[in-house]
Amino acid sequence: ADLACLITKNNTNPFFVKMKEGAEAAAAAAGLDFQAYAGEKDGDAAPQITAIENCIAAGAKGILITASNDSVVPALKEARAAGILVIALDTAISDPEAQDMTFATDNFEAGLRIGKWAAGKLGAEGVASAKIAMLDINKDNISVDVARDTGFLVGFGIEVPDLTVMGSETDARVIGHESSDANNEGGLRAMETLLAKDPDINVVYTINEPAAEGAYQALKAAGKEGVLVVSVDGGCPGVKSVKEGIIGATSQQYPLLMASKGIEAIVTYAKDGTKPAASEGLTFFNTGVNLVTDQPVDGVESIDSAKGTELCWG
Amino acid sequence: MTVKPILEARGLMKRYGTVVAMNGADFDLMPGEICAVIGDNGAGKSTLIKALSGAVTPDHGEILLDGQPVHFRSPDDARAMGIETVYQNLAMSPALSIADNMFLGREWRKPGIMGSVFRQMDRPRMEAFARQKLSELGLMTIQDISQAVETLSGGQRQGVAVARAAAFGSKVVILDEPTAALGVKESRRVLELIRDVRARGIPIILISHNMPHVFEVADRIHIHRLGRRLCVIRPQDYSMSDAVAFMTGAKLPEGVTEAA
Amino acid sequence: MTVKPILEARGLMKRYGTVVAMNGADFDLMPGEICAVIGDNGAGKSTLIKALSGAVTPDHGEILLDGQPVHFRSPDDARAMGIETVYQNLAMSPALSIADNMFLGREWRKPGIMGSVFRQMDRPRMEAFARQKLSELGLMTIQDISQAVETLSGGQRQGVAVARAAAFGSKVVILDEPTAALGVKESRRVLELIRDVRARGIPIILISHNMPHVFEVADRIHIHRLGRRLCVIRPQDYSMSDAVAFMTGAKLPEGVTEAA
Amino acid sequence: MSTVDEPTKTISDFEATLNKADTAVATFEKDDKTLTHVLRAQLRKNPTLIPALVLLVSIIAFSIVAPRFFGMGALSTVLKQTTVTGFIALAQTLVILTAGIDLSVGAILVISSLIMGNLAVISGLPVFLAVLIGFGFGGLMGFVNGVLVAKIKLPPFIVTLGTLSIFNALKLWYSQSESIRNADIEANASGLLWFGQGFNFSGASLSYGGITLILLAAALWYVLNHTAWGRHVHAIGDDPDAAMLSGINVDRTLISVYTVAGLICGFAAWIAIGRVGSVSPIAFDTVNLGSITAVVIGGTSLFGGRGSIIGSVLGAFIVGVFNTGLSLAGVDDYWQMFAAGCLVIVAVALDQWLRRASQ
Amino acid sequence: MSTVDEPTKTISDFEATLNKADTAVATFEKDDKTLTHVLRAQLRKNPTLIPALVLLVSIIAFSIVAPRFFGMGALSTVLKQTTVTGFIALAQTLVILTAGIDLSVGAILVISSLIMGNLAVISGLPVFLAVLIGFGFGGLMGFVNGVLVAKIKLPPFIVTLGTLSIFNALKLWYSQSESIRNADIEANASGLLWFGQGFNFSGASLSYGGITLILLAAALWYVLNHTAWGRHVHAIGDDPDAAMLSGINVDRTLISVYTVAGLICGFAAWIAIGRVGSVSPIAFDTVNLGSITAVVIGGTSLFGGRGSIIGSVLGAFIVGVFNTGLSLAGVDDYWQMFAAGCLVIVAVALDQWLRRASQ
Ligand SMILES: Nc1ncnc2c1ncn2[C@@H]1O[C@H](COP(=O)(O)OP(=O)(O)OP(=O)(O)O)[C@@H](O)[C@H]1O
Ligand SMILES: Nc1ncnc2c1ncn2[C@@H]1O[C@H](COP(=O)(O)OP(=O)(O)OP(=O)(O)O)[C@@H](O)[C@H]1O
Ligand SMILES: [Mg+2]
Ligand SMILES: [Mg+2]
Repeated sequence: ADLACLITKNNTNPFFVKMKEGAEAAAAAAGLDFQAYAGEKDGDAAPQITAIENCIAAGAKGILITASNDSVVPALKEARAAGILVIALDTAISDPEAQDMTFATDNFEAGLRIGKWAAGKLGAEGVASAKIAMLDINKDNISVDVARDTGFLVGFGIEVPDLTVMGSETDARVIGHESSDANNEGGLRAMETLLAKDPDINVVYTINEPAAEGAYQALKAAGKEGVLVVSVDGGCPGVKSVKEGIIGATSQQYPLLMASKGIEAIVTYAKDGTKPAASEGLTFFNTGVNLVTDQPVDGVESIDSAKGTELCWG
Repeated sequence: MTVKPILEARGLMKRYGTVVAMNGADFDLMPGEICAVIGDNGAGKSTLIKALSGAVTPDHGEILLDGQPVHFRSPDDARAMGIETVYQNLAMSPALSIADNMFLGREWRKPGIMGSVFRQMDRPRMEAFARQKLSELGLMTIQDISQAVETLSGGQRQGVAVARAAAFGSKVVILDEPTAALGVKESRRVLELIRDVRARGIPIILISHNMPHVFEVADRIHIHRLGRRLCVIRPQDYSMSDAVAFMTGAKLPEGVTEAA
Repeated sequence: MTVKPILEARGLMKRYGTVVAMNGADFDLMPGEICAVIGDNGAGKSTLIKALSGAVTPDHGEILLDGQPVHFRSPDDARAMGIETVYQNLAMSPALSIADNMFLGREWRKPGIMGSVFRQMDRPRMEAFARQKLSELGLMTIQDISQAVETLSGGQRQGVAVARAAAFGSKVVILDEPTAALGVKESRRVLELIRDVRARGIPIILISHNMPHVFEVADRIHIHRLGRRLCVIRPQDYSMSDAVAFMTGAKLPEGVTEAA
Repeated sequence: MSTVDEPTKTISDFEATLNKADTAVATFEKDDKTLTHVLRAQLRKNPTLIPALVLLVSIIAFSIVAPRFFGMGALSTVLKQTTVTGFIALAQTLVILTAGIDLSVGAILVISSLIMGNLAVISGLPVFLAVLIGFGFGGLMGFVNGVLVAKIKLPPFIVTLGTLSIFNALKLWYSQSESIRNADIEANASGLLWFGQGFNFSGASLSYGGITLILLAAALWYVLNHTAWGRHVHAIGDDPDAAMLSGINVDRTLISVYTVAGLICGFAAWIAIGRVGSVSPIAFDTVNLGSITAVVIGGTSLFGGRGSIIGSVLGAFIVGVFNTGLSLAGVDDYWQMFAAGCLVIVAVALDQWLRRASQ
Repeated sequence: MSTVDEPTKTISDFEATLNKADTAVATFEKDDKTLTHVLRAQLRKNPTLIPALVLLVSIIAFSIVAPRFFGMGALSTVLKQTTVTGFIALAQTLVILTAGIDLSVGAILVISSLIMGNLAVISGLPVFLAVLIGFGFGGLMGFVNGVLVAKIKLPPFIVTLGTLSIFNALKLWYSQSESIRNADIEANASGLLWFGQGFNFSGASLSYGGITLILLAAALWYVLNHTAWGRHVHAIGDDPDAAMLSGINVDRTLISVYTVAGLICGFAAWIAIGRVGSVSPIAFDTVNLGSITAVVIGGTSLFGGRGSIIGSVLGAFIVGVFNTGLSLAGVDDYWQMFAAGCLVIVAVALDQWLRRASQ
């Protein structure tokens, strides 16, 4: 049978694990052979290049990849030259020659929406006196990390001079950026440190829901109520947290959809060589973002947690 | 010989790579005797006693204790049967104190609940004992019994090792060159100690290159040459010159035709 | 004394924690002599020669070579000045071969471009030299010169160390208990070797606990006691009993009142 | 020895005077009573004072530099943050004392917490049973390490590098990268969270986890210094051959050390659940290096045989004080990393220097 | 010795017979010529055969299990993939031979590549100058490690744990976490990419980087085995005190070893740019552990003094074959991690066992 490859950034983030599950199931259903690869660390391209080379060596028909960064471009070009369909998932690759299509969510957009929601929730006065904690992945300026972080700030109405790095803003409302390693323990630690810096924090941006979970623990331990916690991902546990009021709002993404669409495209390509087309008006196929919240705000489109549960990681 | 040996070895073989360290070595230790083992450097003396004390597993051959075959897998096994050894390279833990080293592996515990439940060591009693044993050896230039062994001079360390073996050996005591690093006074004390141990009825294997010492204390002398027993002599029957001649191959003992 | 000492030490002090290993030790080595150092275990003999060979830096006191004050920061410094030492704990690299060990730090290079540009060692020449030096010591039970030192017996190792010092010492050779682990035959060879070295005009410091050996070869005997020089005697003037009595404190030499 | 053909049975002549030998012993200089000498003597006897001093100085320094740092609030935050690392550092100390190293402690911690969480929350087992099983697996993983180190005689670094990879694979496979949420734990197995609680007094809060850490450290200190097992652990780290020749059962002791380390990690898993409030397979990624750092800053030698368990706890605390202190002083992230690196080197250098100076 | 008061100046009586002493030497059994004996003798003389055998067997095994693996294509892919790890493993071998360990190799590599990239692409320096400066900084960082290890006498693990953190901080600060894109390098400084090229023959492609790796390994093998410096490196790893007492300048040798390791990392940076095609501050994060794994699988002892540089290259290759082979065999990610862990343990256990058996 034809072979499909999936290359994710790592195999620890539940987001990518879901993506892999979805792709595997879709491939099995379509009768494709399937190999999954994962990088070691977000931002480190070498293992992904290795994976691409292995896929070429294995004679794959198509490669689905969430690229760690643009270093994979030459290898992907080589793959395309070998007649392999290359589809970027989740994160677009800057060089259009390196991919046939991107199936992605816009992470900046995801950040933007929670930022707008938080601003709407606080009202004009609240926005002016807000104290914001930023819980990022780490200091490495990983593209997703930057897009979500700056998206949130822009959505909240804070001026960000440089959209390619984190922490370029000078606004005093931002108390600080801390590394959460995108997990609950890191989120807890980061939140505690930020609370020690300023106990009056009332808005918390988190890179993903496990970090939000950790931040909430710290807030609870400090006896702080009514702090707005916003996040991105929209995984099923995250949506549950929205429902319970632990997280105010989260931007929901659809890894399974990306994966199954990708596999579909490979099947079509293998059959007759047709390549997938972009969404209307965009250079990529948008798998979409939804804001999930049970406290809708005027002017910010959102779905409630019931609907979110239905869609979560679909 | 009507007396049965307490410890025997039969046909021990040990190869290290291409080097044959023991080549069919036999050995007998009679009850209550001091048996000296002499031989050239590299003759295989240390390898022999390492096999007897469990530190080395021979490739072939068997070891009998009280006539029963034994298989030591570690020095621990041999020690459990009452064989106490001072190795040539002194098995000491440098960072531990003198008392801790003497009692390593057989620590005394406090009486009562502290010892049985909380397994607390009885440091004062152990230190008093160690101090006493070292004084008997005349090694009281060591003032502080809780001093780490690494701070002792070469001779002081050897004294501690000998004191340990003498104090705890219950069946056989093996000493591999115990006086090599010792001073005149300290060597003398060790020889006296060896006699004391024999007086307690415990047989001793003594490896030494010091002929006067060997001839002074040994009941029988086992001459080792080229990885095997050449002969066993009694100091009354031969002179030191003879022993040295046999050991270095300058002369052959009667009734022996050199095989190697 | 009209001859000037080649190597002298004045008032050396060394403390380890609370232990005073050297307590104002003096020392003199005359040209072309064999000077023996004797003393109880822990008297501080090894510490003294370590100070002389750069392995230990004394807290106080000065060392003079040919009348000039010297400050050795490492054994390397001392070696560069022709002082070659055999330490009591034998400084050998177990995994390296015998030849590599003998030439450690002064390897011979191939002649021509291979040596000068590619810095290749001249293994065959080094091995031949090592083999010859060991044969001179009668240590040819060592068959394979490229054998790792860790596979040698205790005595064989000591032989290698002595051969190294004797072969390379150009100004002073220091031997700390060189025959402690050696057999009768090998010890004898070492004593002969020591005499050979003296015949080459190189003075020797010999530490030993073996009184007959000391009295046999030494020109002068330095008696060390409690961290300092008690006295220096000439073997012609005193008996072994006297030396032992001085060293152990049983008797005081004339003109000395014990200070410690 | 006088005639050649007659065996000698007498003491050599020159030894005749020995009975008159002096019995005086080497002089030991008494420490005098000046301050430096008293200090030296103290340091020599209790090397653990060194990390304690470093800790004190750094707390004072940060209180001056970052006023927010001052007061019980920040300190109790540091204590909370370092509890888990402190536990792992205890386990690591045991292993390092045997001249080993355990790179898999973090993975053991996480697997144990996943097991506890899954059994208690999802399978609905009683909390104490789930915790016991989690312990059990922690001990089992340590046991595996111990057997590989002791029986196959592989270097501990290799063994635990291998099992780190193996345990990480197992943890991802077992959890499928899914975490267990705090709300679910609270609803179904709140006993798992017990160690996160504690009491407050005057602004400072002390969690049960923190108290347990102190108690466990004290217990281990006792075991290492006052029982035979503790001596054997030191002896093995010092010189395994010598320990073997002295008749210590080296294999059994090593296996027991790694197993106990695993059990401590299992216990730390419970503490970690209480601390974080939830269970995630990707948390505590840095606890391996963190624990090693704490141990060495605490003055334990990586070459084995020498060290102190209390020092390790202090070491963990020092690292925590630095991290929080630098953050609160507003030091840029990069320079925090930079300072952390310098801390390790300077702390160990200082420790060595003070030890030498105290002699 | 016969009279007490007269000093003896004769050979002791019992030594009189010595001149007649036998001069025979101990027997050495000749290896017989059966296959196992010839094999043993070979293994004893060339322990590097062990990883070579492991490599061969695993290539054959994977070719059977995963038909896609067979053929030169996959193998030359593996060679390309392991080139950088191979280089770092060479540097690591030098350090490990001195009984040290260098955890900062990866950070040195990345900083050097950032410097080369920035100078050549952004500042517009000629490529050779940029590369030279990059080298220089690699050497400098190694030198810093060496000085800390040799002069302050800190354990290498601690030193490089600290400098790892310090270098990582510097790399993020210097690069501001920004990468240099492939397109920019191609446009402005294509010489940086030279090592990524190579030639193809019959389906296999061999990059210049791969060839350089083999050449460098051969050169280091020569230096370690046939020059005095190489012997000193071994002696220091074996027993540093003995080396010092033998008159080796231990400090200088140690510093030179770490500096050379840094230079090799600097060189590897150039190779790495060719391999990846771009420069990123967060790349090559796993190369530290990867290089250590390669070194130990190659049969070098972590305790220093014994090992082989060729073995390390083979070790890197073995790891590469396993990773690629398992993926091509369609083994799931988790189980790949699992297998990698087992590989380390089994390979080292096998190595030790074969060494023992070959005696
Ligand atoms: N671990 C080892 N590996 C290889 N060869 C060894 C090993 N141990 C001993 N040998 C060799 O075995 C032979 C016998 O050594 P052994 O130590 O038993 O001699 P010995 O009689 O005790 O000598 P000495 O009087 O010098 O102590 C020697 O030739 C030595 O080189
Ligand atoms: N590194 C050290 N640390 C602490 N104390 C030491 C150290 N080295 C030696 N000493 C102490 O210094 C004293 C003198 O030791 P030294 O080794 O010089 O004695 P020695 O005369 O050579 O004895 P021996 O004849 O037994 O070799 C001893 O009491 C010893 O305990
Ligand atoms: Mg021996
Ligand atoms: Mg000495």
